[in-house]
Amino acid sequence: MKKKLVIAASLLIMTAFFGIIALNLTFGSPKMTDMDDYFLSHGQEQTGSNNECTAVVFDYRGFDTLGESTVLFCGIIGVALMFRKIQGGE
Amino acid sequence: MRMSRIVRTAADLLYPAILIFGLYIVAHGHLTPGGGFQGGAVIATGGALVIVAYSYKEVSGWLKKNVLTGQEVTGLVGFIGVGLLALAFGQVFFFNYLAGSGSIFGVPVPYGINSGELNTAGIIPLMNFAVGIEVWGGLTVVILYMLSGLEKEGC
Amino acid sequence: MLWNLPFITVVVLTLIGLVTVLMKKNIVKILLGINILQSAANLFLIALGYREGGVAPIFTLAPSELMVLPTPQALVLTSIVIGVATSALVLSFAIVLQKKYGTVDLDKIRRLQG
Amino acid sequence: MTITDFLFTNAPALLVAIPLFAAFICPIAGKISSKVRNLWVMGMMLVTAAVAFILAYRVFVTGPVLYVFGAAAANFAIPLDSGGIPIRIIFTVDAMSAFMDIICAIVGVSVLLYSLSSESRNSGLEGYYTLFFLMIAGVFGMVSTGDIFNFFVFLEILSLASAGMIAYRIDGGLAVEAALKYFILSTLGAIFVLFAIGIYYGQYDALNIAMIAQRMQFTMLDKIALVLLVAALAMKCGAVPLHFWTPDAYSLAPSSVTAFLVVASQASLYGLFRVIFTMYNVTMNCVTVGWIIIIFGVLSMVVGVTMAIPQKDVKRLMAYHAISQTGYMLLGVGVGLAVLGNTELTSAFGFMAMEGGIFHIFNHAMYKGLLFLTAGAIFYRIGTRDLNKMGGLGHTMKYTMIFFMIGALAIAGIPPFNGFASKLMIYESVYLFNPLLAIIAMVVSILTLASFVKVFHSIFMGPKLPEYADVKEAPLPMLIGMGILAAIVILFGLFPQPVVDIIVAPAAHALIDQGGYIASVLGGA
Amino acid sequence: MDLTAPVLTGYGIWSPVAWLVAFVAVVVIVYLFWKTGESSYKKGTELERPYLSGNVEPEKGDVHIRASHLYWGFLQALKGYYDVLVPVHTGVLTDYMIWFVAVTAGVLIIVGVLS
Repeated sequence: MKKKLVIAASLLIMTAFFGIIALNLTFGSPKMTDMDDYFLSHGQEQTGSNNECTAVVFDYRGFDTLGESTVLFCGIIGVALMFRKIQGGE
Repeated sequence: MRMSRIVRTAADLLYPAILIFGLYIVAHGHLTPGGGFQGGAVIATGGALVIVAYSYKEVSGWLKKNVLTGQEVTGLVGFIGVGLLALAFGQVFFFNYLAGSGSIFGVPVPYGINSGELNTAGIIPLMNFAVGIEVWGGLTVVILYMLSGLEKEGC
Repeated sequence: MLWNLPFITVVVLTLIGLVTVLMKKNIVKILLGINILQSAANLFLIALGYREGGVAPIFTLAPSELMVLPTPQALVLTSIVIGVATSALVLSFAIVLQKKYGTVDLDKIRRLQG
Repeated sequence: MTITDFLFTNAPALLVAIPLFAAFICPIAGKISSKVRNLWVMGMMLVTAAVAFILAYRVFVTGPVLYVFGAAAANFAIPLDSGGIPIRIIFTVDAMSAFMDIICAIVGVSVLLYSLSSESRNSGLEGYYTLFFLMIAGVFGMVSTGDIFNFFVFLEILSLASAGMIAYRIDGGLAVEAALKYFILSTLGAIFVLFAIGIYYGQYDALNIAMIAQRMQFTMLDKIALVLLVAALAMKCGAVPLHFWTPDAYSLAPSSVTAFLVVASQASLYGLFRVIFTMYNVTMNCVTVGWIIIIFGVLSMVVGVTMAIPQKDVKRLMAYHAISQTGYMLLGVGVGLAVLGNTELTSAFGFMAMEGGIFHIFNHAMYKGLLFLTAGAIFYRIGTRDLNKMGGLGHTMKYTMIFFMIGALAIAGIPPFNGFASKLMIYESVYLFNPLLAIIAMVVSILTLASFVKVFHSIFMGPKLPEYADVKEAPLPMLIGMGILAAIVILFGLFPQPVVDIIVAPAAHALIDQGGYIASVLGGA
Repeated sequence: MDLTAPVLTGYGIWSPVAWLVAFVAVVVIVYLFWKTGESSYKKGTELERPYLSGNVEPEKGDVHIRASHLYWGFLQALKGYYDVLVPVHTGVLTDYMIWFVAVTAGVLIIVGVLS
């Protein structure tokens, strides 16, 4: 019962603060757009890609994408370890 | 447990179509919505369809885990290799050394709205292919591993 | 109020996800709650990048030059793939635990305590 | 371009690229033969450590090093036509990052050497080494990056790799339970981090830490983002009352992994300090946040050590001590943060407290790694972690006993080992801030000593037990791995002042100096 | 660079080398005192065996004090504290997540409202 009360209180607080986030931002008109405007205006000449998303994913933030493939690799190796055949040992 | 003949035939017929569609998404990643991840995931869905239609035992005869792991590693090594190649040219890691160079994928792109030219964008299509290969192998092998885990239990 | 509807949706999704994560006891259901939370975060990022009347940031035969911001879409792509890897790992943990403990109920998976 | 120039320029990229490449090749190398795989992992680890030391040398000699991925030149942070904003992912390696790099490199080498023989009996070894390299890459990426989203990506790499490693001994199922607890909690934390990133992006349209720091206005949204980041990273570094995953994960992971998990937790601690000091610094209410960190620290110290005393599992006991020692770091740096707005107090004792806390990170990684490795050596030989079943091992495992003694004396803060130097710095500077906190810290240190006396007695003392009559000394590679760490513990204990002067003080200064960090990226703006 | 320079701790100094010299000096003095004692200990006699009021000496394995018997008094003295603290570590993941979210909410209140 006490646990439920704690859950309710903390959820209430979290929701209230997330609500503050939601009300402080306006949908449809970002406050600042200088970095993205740079991508849109220079992406084509710098990377030669028509798709600016791909330009951001693979060129401007290509290192993130390497990390992201690595995360997938991590997950797969982890799954493989889970279902390996155990031979003796500990 | 294998599914009925209708499902298996449909899977057989659909698999090449899914493969082609996925490869199309990978190849046109720099022109249209999509890219390596999305295309690779589409192809892996085709693999999942085949695995669901046939039984795990049958499928594990054609799809070897080692081969798929090798494919995944090939994709990743290709990805990081394309990036590291820039270091060999005296450039910075992940520098787009092919864009606008005139060689493969190096045709200068017309600015503004255009109808798209496949042979552009430098290393981006190469990386798209590498990631596509990796995701294709990786997601398929995950399904196979999970099925092998369930198989031992007998469900 | 209505113009902020995507952000309000984010709040609602976060609440649903947190309730699922905190109240449910089944590992798979908790994973679903986490996926809902991840979707909330992804929706939040995507909604931040929307510009009134913008089109997708792809120049191939684009209908207009006014485009939405491309960065959030790249971030969300990364975040989705991370979510896939997370789900795969948690599901395989659940399978192994089902085999070893015979249950996926968190109240019974408590051999480590104190 | 000579090879030295090449290395000097590209060291930040190679620092992450080499472990990643090694990890990608590892599954294939494991298929060929185990000898090839062992050679491959050891060679790659040594190369990585060499690159880390080269980078650290460059940073400590010439100041912060930038690496801009995909730009025309490595230090070309801001394109000319962008109007003064960084657009690419930038690695910003300042003195604090280099400090963490050194820790990770040293512990990585000794742990890998150790695991060559400690894990040799197990299956799935190519997965083990792959995940180990991914953990190393994750730590290096986290501590080097200057981009908040990149930080999140490496955080996720680290938590997935750690979860896979914790679950490595699947046969009992206990390890999987521990991994599940760790992984779900850290995923929840990662989602909070993602929300915080979204808040920064939505307000400032920037992902670079220096850019966010420059545009920081500390609105209500920034406060929320701060809290989300602090909670998530404090959970990842194991501060009480968010520490619950720590004993489970530390005690069930293979010992070599546990020694590295300590470093992984400290990478999260680094993230916490980076967020507080570099992104916010004096724009926020330093006293409130500083006291929150201090309270986390004091709770960690007290609860960690008191929970350690009744434990019967040797690694679980050490895990609680790890929590308790994390408290010292949080206390030292928290005191430094609480007086950050006041220049007079900062120069009187705040800076000293931060130096103590940061020096303690280094010392903790060394002696706690050493202790976990000795626990692993004992487990390797007798096959149990239960203290009640142990006894009399001092007769047969003499070198392990000596290494354990060095580690135990260092963690308890007995002179002349390195733990004493950093703890003394924390005690005396914290005493000037608030005497009560210093007294709590000393009492905790005494309890730590008491607890390790118990462990030492029940493992090594007493007559030779009949069931362990034919136990042998640990194999040579394990002894070498422990020896490296023990040598550093003694060396840094005997000569603390050069260490403080050369690497600790610049690191503490790099944390406090927000303007310098921003200027190094944005160019004196 | 002076390797043996003392660390300034803000309140005092700490010089390990000076400490080590003093330590060795004390050890030497103690050794000298110990040396002057009478050495009447004879090997291979009754002196080697423990005197247990004439009882038979137990097996070596039985006299080893196991870990759970150490600090029994300490744990007993702090029983109230441990009765609260140990049950908090329930081992149920849900409780841990509740702690996490609740602490986040608490810190949100402290930072967001009170400061």
